[in-house]
Amino acid sequence: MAGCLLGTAALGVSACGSSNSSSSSSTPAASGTTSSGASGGTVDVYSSLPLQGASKDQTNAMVQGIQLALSEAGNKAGSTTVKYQSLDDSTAAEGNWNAQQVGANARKASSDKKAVAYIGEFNSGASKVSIPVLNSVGLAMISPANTYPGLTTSEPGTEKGEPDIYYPTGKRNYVRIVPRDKVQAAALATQMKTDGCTKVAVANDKDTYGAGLARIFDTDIKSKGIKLVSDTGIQKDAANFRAYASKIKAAGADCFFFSGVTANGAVQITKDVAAALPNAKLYGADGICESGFTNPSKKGIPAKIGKNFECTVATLNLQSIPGGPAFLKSFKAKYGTDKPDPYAIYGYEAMKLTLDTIAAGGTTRDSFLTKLFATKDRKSVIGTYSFDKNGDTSLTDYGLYDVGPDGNPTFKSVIKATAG
Amino acid sequence: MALQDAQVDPPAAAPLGARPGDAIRNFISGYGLFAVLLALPVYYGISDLKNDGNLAHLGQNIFQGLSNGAIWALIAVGYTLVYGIIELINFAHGDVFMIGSFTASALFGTLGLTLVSSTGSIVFGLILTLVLCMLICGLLNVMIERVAYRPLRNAPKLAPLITAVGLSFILQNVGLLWQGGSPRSVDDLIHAQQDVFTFLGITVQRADVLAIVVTIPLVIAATTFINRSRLGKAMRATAQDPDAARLMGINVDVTISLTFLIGGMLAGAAGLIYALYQTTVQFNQGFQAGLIAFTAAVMGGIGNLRGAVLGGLIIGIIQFISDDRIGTQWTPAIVFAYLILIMIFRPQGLLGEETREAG
Amino acid sequence: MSTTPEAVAALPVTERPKLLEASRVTKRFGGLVAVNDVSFAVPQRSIVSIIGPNGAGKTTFFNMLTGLYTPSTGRVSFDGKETTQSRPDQITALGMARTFQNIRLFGTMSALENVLVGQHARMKSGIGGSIFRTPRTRKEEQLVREKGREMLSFVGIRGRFDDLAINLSYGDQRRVEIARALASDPKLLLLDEPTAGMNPQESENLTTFMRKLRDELNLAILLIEHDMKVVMGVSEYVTVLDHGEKIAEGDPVSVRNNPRVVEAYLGKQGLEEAGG
Amino acid sequence: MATTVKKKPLAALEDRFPKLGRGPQAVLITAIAIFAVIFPLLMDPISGTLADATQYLAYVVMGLGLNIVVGFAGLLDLGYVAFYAVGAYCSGWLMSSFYADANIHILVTGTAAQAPGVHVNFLLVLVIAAMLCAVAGVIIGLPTLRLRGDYIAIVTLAFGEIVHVFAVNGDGIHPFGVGYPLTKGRDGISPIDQIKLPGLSQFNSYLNLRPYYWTILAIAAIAIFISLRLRDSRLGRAWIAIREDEVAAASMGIPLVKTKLQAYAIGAALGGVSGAFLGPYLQIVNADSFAFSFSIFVIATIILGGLGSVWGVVLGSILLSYINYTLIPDQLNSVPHKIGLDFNLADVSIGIFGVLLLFVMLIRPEGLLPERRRKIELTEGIGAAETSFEVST
Repeated sequence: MAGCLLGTAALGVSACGSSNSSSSSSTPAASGTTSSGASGGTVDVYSSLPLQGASKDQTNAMVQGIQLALSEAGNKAGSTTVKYQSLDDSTAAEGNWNAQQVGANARKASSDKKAVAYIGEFNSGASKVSIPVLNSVGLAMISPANTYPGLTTSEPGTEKGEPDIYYPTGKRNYVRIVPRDKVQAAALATQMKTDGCTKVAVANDKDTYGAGLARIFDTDIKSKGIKLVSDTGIQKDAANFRAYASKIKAAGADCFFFSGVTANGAVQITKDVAAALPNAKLYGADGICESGFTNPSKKGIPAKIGKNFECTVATLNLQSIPGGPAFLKSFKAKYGTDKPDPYAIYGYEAMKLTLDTIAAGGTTRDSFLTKLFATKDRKSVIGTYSFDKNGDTSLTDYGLYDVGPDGNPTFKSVIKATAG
Repeated sequence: MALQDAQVDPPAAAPLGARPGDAIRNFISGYGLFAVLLALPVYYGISDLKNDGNLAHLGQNIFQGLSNGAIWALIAVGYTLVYGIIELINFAHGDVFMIGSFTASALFGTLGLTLVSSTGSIVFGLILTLVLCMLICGLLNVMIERVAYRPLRNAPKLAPLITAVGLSFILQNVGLLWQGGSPRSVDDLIHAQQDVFTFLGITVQRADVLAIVVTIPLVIAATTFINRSRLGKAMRATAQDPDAARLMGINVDVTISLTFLIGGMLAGAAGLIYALYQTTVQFNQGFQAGLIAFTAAVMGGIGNLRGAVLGGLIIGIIQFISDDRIGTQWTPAIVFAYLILIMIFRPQGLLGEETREAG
Repeated sequence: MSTTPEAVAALPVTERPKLLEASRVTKRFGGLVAVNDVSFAVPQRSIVSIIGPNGAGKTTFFNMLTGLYTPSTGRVSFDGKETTQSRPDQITALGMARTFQNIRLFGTMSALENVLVGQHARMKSGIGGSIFRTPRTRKEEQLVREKGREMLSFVGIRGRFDDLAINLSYGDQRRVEIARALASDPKLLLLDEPTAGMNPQESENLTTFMRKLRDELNLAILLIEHDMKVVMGVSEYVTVLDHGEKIAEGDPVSVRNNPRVVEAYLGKQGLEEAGG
Repeated sequence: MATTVKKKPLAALEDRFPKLGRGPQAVLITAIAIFAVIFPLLMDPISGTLADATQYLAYVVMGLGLNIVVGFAGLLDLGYVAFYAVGAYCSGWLMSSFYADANIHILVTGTAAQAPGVHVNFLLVLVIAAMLCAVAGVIIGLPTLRLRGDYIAIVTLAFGEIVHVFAVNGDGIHPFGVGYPLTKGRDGISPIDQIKLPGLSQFNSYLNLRPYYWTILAIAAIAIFISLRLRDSRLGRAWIAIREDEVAAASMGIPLVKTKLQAYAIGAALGGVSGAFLGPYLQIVNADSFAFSFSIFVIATIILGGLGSVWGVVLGSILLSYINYTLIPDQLNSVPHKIGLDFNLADVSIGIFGVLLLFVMLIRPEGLLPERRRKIELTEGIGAAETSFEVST
């Protein structure tokens, strides 16, 4: 596997693709296209991410990961040439994803007859816009970051009518390589129970991700017999949260969980809570489990507060995952650091998955989709996973991270969540 | 004091005189407004008395609000000065303040100020930083006026509004390139949230002391300068009537530059205090701060320095009470609702002169 | 009104029916009393004047009559209706029109458009009519344009209807302003120092014009004027204000000879002339 | 429907460009109108250009609406985003499965007729949005009536921000009982029903933008038509009079309150209509769209185009939308790489936007196609000087 991931151009990828894909039998239609691909066919792959504004550090890392995977493969999947284009779903003035841009990107990919895969979106809210568009043409969508459950399931924490309202054709075309919030919420709740929390305060940033995760977490934490003293949405650009901090102090909270992303006031609220409650345990999910939040030298939280902080990411210890060290090595070779943003890994894996699926015969939209949903026991840098019929990954293990001596999130242990 | 007689135009109210409702409105303007302003504190004061038996909780809110409002006050003064003299909503002002914060946090690094530095070097370093921040932001503001507003002085009134927005975007981009998109922590050099003393149940922290200790002298200095000095008098004259001022031999360009210089310097000082007080800076902090500060300036009576300070402090208090009792996500709505009430009942602002036209 | 204009005109000015009546009107600005307890009337079809030195409260009084200010105390009625609390546009709709001391034409509008604005209160077309340009609106628009041109011709502006107001000469601007006021079909025309900035010849012409207005259009005219010659020449009745109080009233001759007026008014004017 | 509207503005135009003369003028406008109508047929039905054009036209409608308030009546409104929000939420509430337990279908066909929730015909939603926004416009306008200039700006700005806060936090407000929040906050109400109009059955597909384009083109044409007609009417003259001199206007019989509120109401209604179109077009009604920066964007479009100038606003809206939504994110993005520079244009995009605003205003402060009157105000200094009423006696 390691050799595969190193991806020595031409032959490596197709070999990996066939070994990863469970279905060795390809449909006649697909093989027909493959043969045309063998004579130098081209397919297009798009990514749609907010490259401007607050989340640009993560999204640019993701694009780096995508490009790394692509260049490792020499822009080829099997004998098919893969052309990749990075689309931006944000605008300058807003600095955030924008429905018009998302719609335009989705339509652009949909109208490209050679497009087989669309990597995106970064924000769950944006995916609500692009899924139906891509669905209407049966174009596969691979999200490297969406965790909102309602995109794929109707489990608690979703809205009525979800997820069917996003799939007008009735046929699923969306997969995600990150576990949905339900898994992460359970992991966090499990960890808090282990750590002995008795009264938990939750603040969310009111984004689809943060609010959704908090909503699911709230039910989980209560089911574990831990008291939830407050769950409130915050004004993300408030100057400070001292009043909030003294409020939860008065409520007797001993654990605090910020459900949101770094850009939405995470550092400020964590510092203010830590000042009011110096002994409280602090938690975060993958939205803040990154060096920009944890590392004082990257202007994250101070080391003193970092001691009390733990966070969860679906990424496990890269060093111990097959292919992990190789990924780090080639990432360092290309970008000069072996401490990539966790999102780089998801970008990398999304493109890897795409290439492997194409190589396995997914050179048309139909065959790509079939192959994609058939992905089973795929061994990757983010662990071994399959997709269920909803397009959700089978990954459930969450990595627990704390702040290491270098200030970056450091893998601590695997949480086996008790709610599946 | 200040520029209150510098109201070139703003009798905020349209001149069309009194209507039947005016008697009621005048009454509200005189007394009801205080009721409105006091509504939140009084309501929560009573509920505190009921629940805790004392007012310590409310007192804490008000005190923290005051110290936080001091930062808004410094920015608001810059707004009010500029508005008073060229009647422009300087949308870039908040971003000048942001650059002040960024300069401060960068200077901490340059000067080697860290958590382990000795108290003496921190105090000295901070004073140096304060001076440099004020200078840099003051000059930046002067430059902004030169580039973006002066060429448009005779243009339609709304044209400089757009260049102001343009400059605000440019400065935000500078901030973005400089420190990145995510909020950045600044070393907590003064241990901002360390308690200094507790008085009647109100805890005073170092950040509060800093905000008040820096703001009060600066505002007094600025006011004194404008009221007493020759240049200050030129500013007031220019604000009242630029043409007459020019005829009287006042160099209007220099005077306007000076106004921007003072406004920028205060914003720079606010930037430093903000960085130390909140210990987090972000490239878009200036936008929100600018909005709040402009609100404060209008609330106090635009063109009126004392009003700007008062407005800033009041907004600080409203924010803290709302953050604590209602929820941070509602705070902006509460602040703006207050603003609208004040504009309805007292369009000239709290300390704005009641003009003949308005009365 | 039962009596014909001619019959009214035949009556002595003090016995004509009152068109406008202000009784015991006072206006205070904060501590300052600008107009103090002034009673005043404008009879139908007559030219009456208010005079007084600068700062006497003339324009403030004017503004109370036209609704720009509401009196602090006292009452105003116009054409039999109480207007103390009315808005300026309501009073205009009742039939009062005015000009301003410092000409306030809409500078970016043509002369004709200014006069069209003057007819606003007499027009009916609303949003719907304007958007769909219904036959009624179109007809109304045509009528007011015709009338606008008529008014401009009447005041002596010929063939320059589409010139922008600001491009007109000072005298023509005065004329357009009067045309704009006349366009609202007033019963009472209020002129605030209309001869300011005019030479004696132009003032003389205006005096004649005012009589023409009264006689041809059956208007009443209330005049605020500085130029004693104009006032004494045209007015049928004169009221003198000083420091916000009425110090004299009566026909021009008796007012001119009133010692209080001579003392307060002429004394001041002498000073003014000396000071430029 | 767009074509029926085309001809009439021409009549109103005749004296707007006197130098061009009537012939070339008419030819130019007709040519542009014809091109605008057949433009989608030259494009792939889902081409990005068509999508952009659709979006631009929606902003043209907003620009025209705001132009009535700011350009015609001179009331500086910095909270225009409120009407976008109200209009968009109308489509969110009435054209989606948002109220999942309700089962109300009014004049809808296809999938919308089966889905749970409230589903109302798009045209009805447009009318409802226009009316609701007109009311909202009056409510927001009322407190500003006694104010002027920048004070109006700050009050409208405050209202805009309050609406934004309510949109963001609306998921926590339940005006109609639990389960029926006011909004869905930053989550966004999605998806929204596709627009279905008689004769334009192609709306059934996500992948044919032409009907969307024609719909908004028709709305924009109507908005242009309304703007031109109103400008040259009794009401339009009253607005200009108020803009120039409130005291003189009132003295000429113009009721200030009513006339100003009419401007607010019409301007708001156009914003609402555009918002109600953008809901189904963008397929999401998301609270993040309703930030203050959008108000600034719209006001920038009309100042850039030329305040009060209908055609200027059309041009300004299209140009600025192009810069913000196409030029910077799409076209310019590859430029640095093409010329061998290794940096990401996205990093400096806000700055470029700012620089463009700055330069355009410095070079042409009166806007690209200034209105005749505004130009005069600029050169002769009318309006600004004579705003306060002097009490001089």
